[in-house]
Amino acid sequence: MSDPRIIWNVLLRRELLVSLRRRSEIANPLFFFLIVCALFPLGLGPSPALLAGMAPGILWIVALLAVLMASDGLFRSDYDDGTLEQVLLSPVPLYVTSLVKVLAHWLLSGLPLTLLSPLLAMMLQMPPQGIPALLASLALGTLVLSFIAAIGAALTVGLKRGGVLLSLLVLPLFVPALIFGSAAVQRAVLGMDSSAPLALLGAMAIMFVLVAPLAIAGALRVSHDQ
Amino acid sequence: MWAWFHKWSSPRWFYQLSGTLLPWLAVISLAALIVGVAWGLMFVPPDYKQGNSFRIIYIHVPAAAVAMAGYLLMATAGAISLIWRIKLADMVLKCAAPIGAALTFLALVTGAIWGKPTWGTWWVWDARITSVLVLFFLYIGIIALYEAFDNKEAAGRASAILALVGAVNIPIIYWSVEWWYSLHQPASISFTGESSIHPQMLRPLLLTITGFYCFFGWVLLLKVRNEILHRERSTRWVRDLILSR
Amino acid sequence: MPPLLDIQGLSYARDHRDLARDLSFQLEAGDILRVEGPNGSGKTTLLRILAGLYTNYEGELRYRGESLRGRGRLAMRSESHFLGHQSALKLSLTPLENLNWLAALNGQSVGLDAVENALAKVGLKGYEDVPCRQLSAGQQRRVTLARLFLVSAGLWLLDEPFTALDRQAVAELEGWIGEFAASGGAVVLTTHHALGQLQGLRSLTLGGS
Amino acid sequence: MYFETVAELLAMDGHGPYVWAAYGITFATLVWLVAQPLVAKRRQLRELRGFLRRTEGA
Repeated sequence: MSDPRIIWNVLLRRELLVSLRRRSEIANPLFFFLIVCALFPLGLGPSPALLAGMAPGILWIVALLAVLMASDGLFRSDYDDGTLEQVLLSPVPLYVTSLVKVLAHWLLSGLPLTLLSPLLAMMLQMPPQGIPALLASLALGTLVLSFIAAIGAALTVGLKRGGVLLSLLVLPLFVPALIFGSAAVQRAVLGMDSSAPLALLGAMAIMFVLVAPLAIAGALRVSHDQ
Repeated sequence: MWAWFHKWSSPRWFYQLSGTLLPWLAVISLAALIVGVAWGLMFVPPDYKQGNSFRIIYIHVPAAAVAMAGYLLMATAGAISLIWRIKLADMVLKCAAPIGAALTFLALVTGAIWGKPTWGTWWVWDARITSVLVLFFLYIGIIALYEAFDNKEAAGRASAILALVGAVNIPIIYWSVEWWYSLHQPASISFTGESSIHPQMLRPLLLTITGFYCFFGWVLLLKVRNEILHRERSTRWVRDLILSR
Repeated sequence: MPPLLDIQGLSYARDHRDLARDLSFQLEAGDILRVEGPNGSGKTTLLRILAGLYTNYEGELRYRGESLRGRGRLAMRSESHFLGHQSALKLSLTPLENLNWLAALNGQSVGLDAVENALAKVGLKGYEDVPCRQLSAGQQRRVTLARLFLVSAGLWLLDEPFTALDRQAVAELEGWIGEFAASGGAVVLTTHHALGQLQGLRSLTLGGS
Repeated sequence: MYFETVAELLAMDGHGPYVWAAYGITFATLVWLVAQPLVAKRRQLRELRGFLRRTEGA
């Protein structure tokens, strides 16, 4: 076994390379985020007061759905071309490879969503003082959501029609992240201190980053063991 | 110790054991339910604040409590089937899911009906009812995942993992919903406040809760026994059992 | 010294159909075991069981004396290659990137020259940086086979390795398998292709019981 | 008995419909929960007998 750091870099580099080679896969969740956020004023009416009040909730719910959409085929392409089988056969623990896979996926989906969110906040008339909290809550929140969605993606990797099923499995588990995330932004918008919900979100992020790969590894083994 | 554990997990041994347990569970659950409901409906005076609609508590609270316990039982059975590959635990997981989902549905329906006379709306975004709603979604997720697999053994193991992930998240979900509820609604009206009901009126509740727990056990055993017969159909003891019927 | 692979009383089934009952065999360095049998007789499943992918079996399987359900599996994983039906390649990546990743998966970091040698061995010298999507099916299969020479292993588990290979590549692969067995490696493979007289070749027939 | 007459029991000072609706739905669901495995068992026994006769006969 050679130096683990090199192994980690090669594994991470491969995941980033595969995603970067398919630009559209990175851009699609961002466009989804943009378009769906634009739907709300069309549906609810453009009045700034109304939109400003709902902006934190809208931004967080749409970001959540974007993460869900981006996570659907997370393991499927590796499952179809046989590379996932090699990962299962590898002496490198499946916990580590799963962790690398989801982190790389978050870097190219959750993080860009977070960086795009201030633009949409303005579009939804959200007061600017809420933007720092929005960035912080989405950065931590998308991390939590990506790891939860990855568990669902691993459970449904072997199934042909995973999409709708994936949302059924993971949306209930998104509830705490949504509650703390949008609350943090709402408080910041009202000028109140939002460190409590952000701290809770941070704690959840640490927990899921450490624990979710165990469930992902178990789920990937199940889908291959038939 | 291992022999005992192994014996306990053999479907045949469990089939015989459950055979003796079934009548007791059935009798206790029916008795407890009938007496508890009659007592709660007819003999207990109405609540001074909510009037007679509070009587729904005698079925709403047990349904929610047993539904939650059912999920934790499912997660435990899932863990056992994943770690020790015991078929019986996999069957318990598969059979408990629909019962739990039905009880969660009951808790939601009775909660909604209770909300109408008390707060004028069919759906109250109360902390406990919202948590039960999320629990209902968790159950639906388990059942949907189980049905999605053709290979039933993989289905059992995948559902076991989801049940464990769900069970770990339930405290977080329940606590975050409580936090969310206190954020938007100072606890003026809420189911959680029913402890304001006179203790003397809560006595029938103990009976109906016992009744619901035994009822859950009764239906679970019935379903698991069917599952055992199905999965062990090519064994000798099932053949003798069938032909001797 | 315990045998490389010691299989005792292996029985397994798929979809309630018994594929093997009480199967026992050993595998030593230098052996080439060809698994034969009609389609659906459980050849692929046997390889997946040996590789540790499929665990729904009864029987005692040992790799160098350690049980495959325990420590033996990890030891075997770092000392063996499993080639399945699929290419195990990312078509958007180049052979260099794919092989680098596969080596890292095996817990080894390999230099550029090791990759070049492996590709040269399978006759793909100079194709290091051509995205696999632009290679022909036969060439892609060669990149998959290059992995066998990139990271040294004591055991090859090959599932239908001759599929999608032209006649010249088939002859080459046959030679490589012979060379590998002669140098002390062990091979378990399934194929419909009539293998020539390879030294150390034995066959195991499944199904039809 | 808190209520004097059956009519009073049914009306429950106006909350009757809600209380009885809730209990009615609960009763129906619990009956279905018990009936379903019992019916399934009878059908399963018939299927298993057929299965056994086929495998026994073969």
